[in-house]
Amino acid sequence: METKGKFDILRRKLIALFGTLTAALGVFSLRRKLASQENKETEPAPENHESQNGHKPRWGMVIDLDKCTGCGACVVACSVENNMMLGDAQLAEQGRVIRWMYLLPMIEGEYPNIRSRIMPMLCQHCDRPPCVFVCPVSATYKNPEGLVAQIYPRCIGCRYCVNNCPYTIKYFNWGDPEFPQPIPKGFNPDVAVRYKGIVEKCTFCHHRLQIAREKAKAEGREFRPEDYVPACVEACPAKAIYFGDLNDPESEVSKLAHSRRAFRLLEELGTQPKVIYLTEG
Amino acid sequence: MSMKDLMKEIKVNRRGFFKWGAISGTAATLPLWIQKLLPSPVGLKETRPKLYGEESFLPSVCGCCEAGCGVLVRVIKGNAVGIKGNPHHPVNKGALCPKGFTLIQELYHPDRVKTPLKRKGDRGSNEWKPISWEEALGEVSEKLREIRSKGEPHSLLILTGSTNKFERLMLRRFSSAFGTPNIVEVGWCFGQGMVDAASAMMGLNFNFDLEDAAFIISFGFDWLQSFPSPVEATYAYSVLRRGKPDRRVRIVHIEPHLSITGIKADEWIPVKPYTESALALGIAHVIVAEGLYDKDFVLNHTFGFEDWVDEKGRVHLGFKSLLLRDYEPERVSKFTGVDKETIRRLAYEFAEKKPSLALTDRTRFYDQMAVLSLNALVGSIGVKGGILHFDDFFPFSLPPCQQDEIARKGLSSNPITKTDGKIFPLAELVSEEVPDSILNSSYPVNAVLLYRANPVFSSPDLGRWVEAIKTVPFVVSMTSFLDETSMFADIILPLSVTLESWQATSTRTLKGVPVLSLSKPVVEPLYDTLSGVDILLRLTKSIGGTVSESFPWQDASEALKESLRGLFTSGQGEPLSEPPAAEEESWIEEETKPTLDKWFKNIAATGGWTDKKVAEKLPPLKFKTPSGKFEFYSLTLRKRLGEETPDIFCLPHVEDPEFLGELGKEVRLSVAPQGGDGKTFHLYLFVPLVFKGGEGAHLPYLQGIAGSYLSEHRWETWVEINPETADELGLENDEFVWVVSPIGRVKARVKRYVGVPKDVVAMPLGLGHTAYGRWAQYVGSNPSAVVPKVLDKITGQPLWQLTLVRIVKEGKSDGNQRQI
Amino acid sequence: MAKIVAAMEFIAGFLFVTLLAVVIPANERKVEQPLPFNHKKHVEAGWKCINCHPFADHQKFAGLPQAQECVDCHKAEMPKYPNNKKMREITELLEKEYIAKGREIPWVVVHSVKDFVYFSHQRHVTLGKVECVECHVGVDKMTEPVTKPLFPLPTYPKMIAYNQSVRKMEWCLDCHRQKKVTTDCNACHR
Amino acid sequence: MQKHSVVNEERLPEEEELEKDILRPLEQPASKKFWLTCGFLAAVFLFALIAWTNQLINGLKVTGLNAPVFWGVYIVNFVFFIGISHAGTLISSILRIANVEWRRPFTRMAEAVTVFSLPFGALCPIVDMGRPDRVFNVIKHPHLTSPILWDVICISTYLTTSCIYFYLSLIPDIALCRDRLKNVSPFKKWLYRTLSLGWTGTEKQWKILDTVLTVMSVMLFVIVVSVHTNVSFVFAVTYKPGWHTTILPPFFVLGAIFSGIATVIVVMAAIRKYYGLDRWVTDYHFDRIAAFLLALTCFWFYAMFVEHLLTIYLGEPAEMSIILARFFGRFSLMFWVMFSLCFIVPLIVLSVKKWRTIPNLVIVSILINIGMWLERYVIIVPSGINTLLPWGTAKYIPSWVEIAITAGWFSGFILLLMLFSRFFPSITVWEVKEGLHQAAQKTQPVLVSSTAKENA
Repeated sequence: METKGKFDILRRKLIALFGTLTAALGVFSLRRKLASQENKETEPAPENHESQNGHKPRWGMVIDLDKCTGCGACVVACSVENNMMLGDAQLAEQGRVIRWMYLLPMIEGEYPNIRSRIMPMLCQHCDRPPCVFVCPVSATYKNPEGLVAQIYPRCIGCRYCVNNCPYTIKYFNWGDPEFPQPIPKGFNPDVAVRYKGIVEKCTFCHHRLQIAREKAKAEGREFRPEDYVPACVEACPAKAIYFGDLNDPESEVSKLAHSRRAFRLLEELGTQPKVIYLTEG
Repeated sequence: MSMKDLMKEIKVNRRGFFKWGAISGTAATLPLWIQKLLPSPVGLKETRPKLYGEESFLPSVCGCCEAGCGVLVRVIKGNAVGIKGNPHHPVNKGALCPKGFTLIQELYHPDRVKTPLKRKGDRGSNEWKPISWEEALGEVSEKLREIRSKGEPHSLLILTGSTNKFERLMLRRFSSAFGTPNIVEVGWCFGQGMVDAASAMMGLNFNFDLEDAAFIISFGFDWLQSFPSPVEATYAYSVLRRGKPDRRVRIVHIEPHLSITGIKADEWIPVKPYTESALALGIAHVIVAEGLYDKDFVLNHTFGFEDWVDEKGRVHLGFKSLLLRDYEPERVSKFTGVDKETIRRLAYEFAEKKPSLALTDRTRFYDQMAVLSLNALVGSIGVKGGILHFDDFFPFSLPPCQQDEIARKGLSSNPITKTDGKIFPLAELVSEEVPDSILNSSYPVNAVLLYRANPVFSSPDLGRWVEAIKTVPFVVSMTSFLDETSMFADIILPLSVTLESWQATSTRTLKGVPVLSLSKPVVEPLYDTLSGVDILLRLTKSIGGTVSESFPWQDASEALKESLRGLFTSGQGEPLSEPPAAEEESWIEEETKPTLDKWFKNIAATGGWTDKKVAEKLPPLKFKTPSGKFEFYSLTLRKRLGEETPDIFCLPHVEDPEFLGELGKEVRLSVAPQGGDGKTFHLYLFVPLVFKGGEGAHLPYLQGIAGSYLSEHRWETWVEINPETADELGLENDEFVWVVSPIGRVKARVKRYVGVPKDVVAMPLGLGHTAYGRWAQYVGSNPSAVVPKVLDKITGQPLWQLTLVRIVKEGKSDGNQRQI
Repeated sequence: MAKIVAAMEFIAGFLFVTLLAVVIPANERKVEQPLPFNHKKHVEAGWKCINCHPFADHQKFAGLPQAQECVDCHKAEMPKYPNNKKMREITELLEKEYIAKGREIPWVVVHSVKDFVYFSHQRHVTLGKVECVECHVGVDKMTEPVTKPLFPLPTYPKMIAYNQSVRKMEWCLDCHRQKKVTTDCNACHR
Repeated sequence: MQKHSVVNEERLPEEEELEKDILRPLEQPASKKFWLTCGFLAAVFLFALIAWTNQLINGLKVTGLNAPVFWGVYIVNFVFFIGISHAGTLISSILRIANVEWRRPFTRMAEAVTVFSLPFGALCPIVDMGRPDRVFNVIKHPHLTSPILWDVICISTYLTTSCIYFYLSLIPDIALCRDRLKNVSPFKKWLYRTLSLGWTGTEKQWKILDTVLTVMSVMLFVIVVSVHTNVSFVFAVTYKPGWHTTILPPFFVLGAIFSGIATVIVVMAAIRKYYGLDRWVTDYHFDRIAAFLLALTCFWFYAMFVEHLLTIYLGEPAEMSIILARFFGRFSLMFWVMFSLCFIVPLIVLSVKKWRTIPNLVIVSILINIGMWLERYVIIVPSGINTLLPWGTAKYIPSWVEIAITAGWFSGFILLLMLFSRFFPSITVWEVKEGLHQAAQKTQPVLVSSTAKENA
């Protein structure tokens, strides 16, 4: 009798448990089903990158070191365009000033026989981006047009991508950038202001691409590659920076990219940068 | 085991387990719970003002330097949020130099002067109390009236810094209306080109026609960084390199330190500081000796090449014989440290590649002469790709100003700095003499009016200025930022920055095309500030009398429009581009009856005026010199110096005992520091592009790119030392040292740099402010403090490169030096 | 046996809490708007959204009418509704509170995206041919001003799927997927 | 095996004493000194938490990290803690499978080390993250090619498994406490009662436990290897010179076990001294484990040697710059100290029989742990400083925050161990008993006898 009662307890207990379990499983499977549905909807993957003729651009940059005078206009233009952190002496001392673009000098040899070069340095937007492979949350990824993007709200700030960037051209926000009033009034409304604890990098000013596309569409015309010009390209007084579609064999960039003077930085690593430099001479 | 104890266990465990499950579950989903239970705020906490408004691109003019590039400012809801070059502007063709992009940062700089200020504490204590414009102007005008009533208007000293041409006109007008001859321009002589030599030898202003040159050799002129008009230089460089498919122009750079120009040049030839001119004359020697020079040009268009006889029948030394006498390659090569093969090679290259161009900066007068005459020798004057000579393009003209008796009297009295033409024959007023003259001149200086002038930062041996300024009873400073000099002012009149005020300046492109850059304010003034011209207008009003009669206009735009009437009536030229479509109708009307207003409106709307036709024809080979020719032997100078001066002082030569013998006794003035011992080095100073004109240190975006060739993105003043020297001194990278000269010492960070000779240390000018906003103050140090005041005998320009210094490790004592 | 039971209890507890966490919707605070406003009435009176939100079709933002515009329009329409007291009151209020003092109406922005999002009304309204109410669901039925973001509430399981308040990227993505437009992060993030 | 024999066979005399000895500490109130130490450690830990809060508020600018040294002490600690966690599972699983006699007294504390060091190890990357609040993104939006994701998976698996493993092998002893400890606080009573899950030591229960433990041992062995391999992948898959080496994974596993064993020795020696368990943890045991340590030392050197030799032969400039920095450059001091602590000292001390005393052993083990920490530092930081492209001077000096947090984590780890030893038997009683029995009846190899029992 007693045992039976206990058995009842046990049985009810078990039933209750299994009930909850199945309910839980049900809900979750439902969720999975839902997700899978969404995936079905997305097939085939929607693309509006392609123009009507199905041509998909692959954005790339060519920097002619023979024209470049290392004046740094691109650096400042980039900073102004992208609401770059201001920095101060102390931050600079600590190596925490962020500039998506800077001038990289290479000075070799002994006085007075010196081989020297000074090259504008920015994210190389590799076709095999090392930073993308190692990001644990896909916060950085290569989009269908070859732009290597950083999605700030997704980034967890592990700095793995920065470590794996052979060019050390991604930047981490060690603290919140300080913008004393009224500096924010001058911010470019098209670009997000970054905050502490995330990684940021050159975007090839893709906010300009977003706007250019829409503009072209609104004017009811086909989007032309020349509608999209990053700030550094626009700024260069020497017109030493070219930007355009590497997939289009007719474009100036792809012509220059195949010139004899063309080389890419740390090519041997196989990162396949989309920023191509042209040697002097 | 029996069902009994199983049950027992269940009892024991049950509650426990469900509870624990729940607990761990909560732990796992904690972030979710937080998300759920904290109310998520609607909207966002703004990182910056959300701008909902239509955007527009308004033209403006960059005020960062004389070049006057045109910019387009992206304005949304009255905020300037973007900037780019004005593609229609002939000077910069849609590009900008780094400084141009920071106009916005300057506009929204947190440390601008926001209202007129009155000094509270004692001078330099930097304690101010905000006052209204009425008070401020009232006080100033009251003081000035008093000065005039005392009948000594000449005791007002006006110091002007970086101004645009129109402001300069108004300031000069003010000085003459007020009646003081003492209006002095202060500022760096870096990056102005060989203006003095040009005026002495051609009587004209000039441009380097870089773009079409076939060979360029620059004597100590870091022209990619410090060209008068940086954007044009940069563009020209790109054209020289890749512009023309068939040829790539060779560029040779001669400088004691591997500057960016040196890096980009095909050949960098290091020489001892201030021996560039010797090299130039060495090259000239070869060219003359081997008859490589342009006979036609030298024969027909120059004076003083051969020896010549004056009206009194005295025979004078000619350039040719001087060269052949003094500058044979062996001697030069010994003096400069450049072997004579190189000299020969350069000479041939320079003579044979035509048109070839030799550049130099505003260094010692005779160095400028040497390089200019080198150009003349090969006939690269007035030719495409050579040196194009022009008279200044100055379209602003106003009716002569009213002057009362006081003013005339004041103007007639001689200026404080100069007494006779013998010293500094080619200078009007010598800014570097000002402090000494304030301290001990024939008459006291009762008031100083500073207009964007900051001599306490930008001149050698700053101490003098501080002392001098302190003695002046009344100092007014018009400025946008509290700079070192303003610290000593009694009243600060805040200036609007470029984007807030009317801008008007005039230049010629390298090709000589006259350009008038003119623009409206693109944003409302952020603070209670006025543009310089507006301040002058209101000031004169309250001074009254003839002074105010000379300034009858309501505001800057009216005055500006009036000053351009002449240009309008001349009927030449046109706006930079088609005026915006918004003004379509009015534009059509204007076709029928052009009026000054419409013309002015269109020019302002498009950012300027230009006359492209000028470019087509080259300037005629006529020169505004006594001889009407290009003068190797400057008669102008002879006239000023007097008949009996030795010929050599009218000819290009090297100012060094080595070449001057007896005459050059006390010429070489560089002095080794006393106190302590140790090796001394030439201190070589240069100005990075971003600090051009002594401004730029207050803008964080500019700070970073100074000295970018050192792979150090640091905000600091560095001293470049050759690694071997550094080893001898036991100096590591980045350690702090004292750079010690007889008059002071500065702290700087060691950069071991292969680009400097062993006996030279190089330092950048532009940092080391003790005021001037949060980003400039106490960043780096100012080498001016160790440079003794040594002036060029002819132009009165300070000579920066003559200092000998010692390098002392930080912490080590170094005699009793004044610490800066 | 006992241990199995125990384990199940543990799991049950765990799941119970987790489910709760997932199912409870996030609560959103309402904002105070300065004036009463009746979308419903205006729509019924035959007004299109674009009349008062003039920028929606050619700008990133939709825009709000100035007090003056409201008043002018109300004055014109007044005769049609002789016995609409509310309307008159509001008009007077507007005139003396805002127009007289020359201030803008301090509407609180409710529908806003973070500044790292590129959102353009033009793109959706004009190019994408999306009806306003598709996103701002039910605004046309509203009798008071918008006090919290209006978005279509997801169905119950979806809410679990998003596991979040509705104003999340998944919501945009969902529509983008259905409409087969780009789902590239770069298309909106910047 | 034949644990169930414990039940039915008559108890040996030693058992009584064994149980007494081991349960004594749980009854006696702890000394003042003990609690003071605990208090101190707790204080340090709390301070670490404060430091972390500071970092959360101000961002990582409070650390000494900067560009291009993006990873520093935090990641070093991460590798180190995960490393020492390998001891437990190694000893208790592998040696258990191999049925190595001298493991018996060590297993409990070894597992404890694992279970208590892992959480701190797992915490380090979270401390290092710029946005720890987004840590769940790793699960919500996993990116399969990233080693960090694998790490998360491995480590969490490892943690749960070893916890369960630890707990299971703890059950019989808890039951023992439940039955034997009469005059202890009601809390302890309740604790033992609940945790023992009504263990009565019936034959059936033993069988279940036995099988489960055996199975898990095997599992754990696999996981152990995978975990530290993955930790090494975090570095090995990058483009960074000095990290991108094939030998790194085995090297890391080896180093992990190395430091782990050292830690166990220290802990065990301390316990033995403090609770006077000399009789059960004899010199013999320490001698054996010392020998094991010696073997590991040599292996470690081998890996070390190979790594550097190959790099030097390749002579690839970027790689060489790091090697030079380690050998003669700014890290030379650290490197050589590390080398002597991890190899030279242990080799000399351990290989000479008469020096292999317990105090020496403890000292050596401590030195080894210091050395291994330095090793991780010397692997991680130089690669940060030497970039592939020319960079201005890069430097890295840990800030007080980093130091505080490091200290805090270590003291937290020790604190947990100490408290554990207060509440639970710090020697696996039943395993030792088993040993005793086998010794008593001079068992031939265990497996055989057990199979024999099956047949019967």
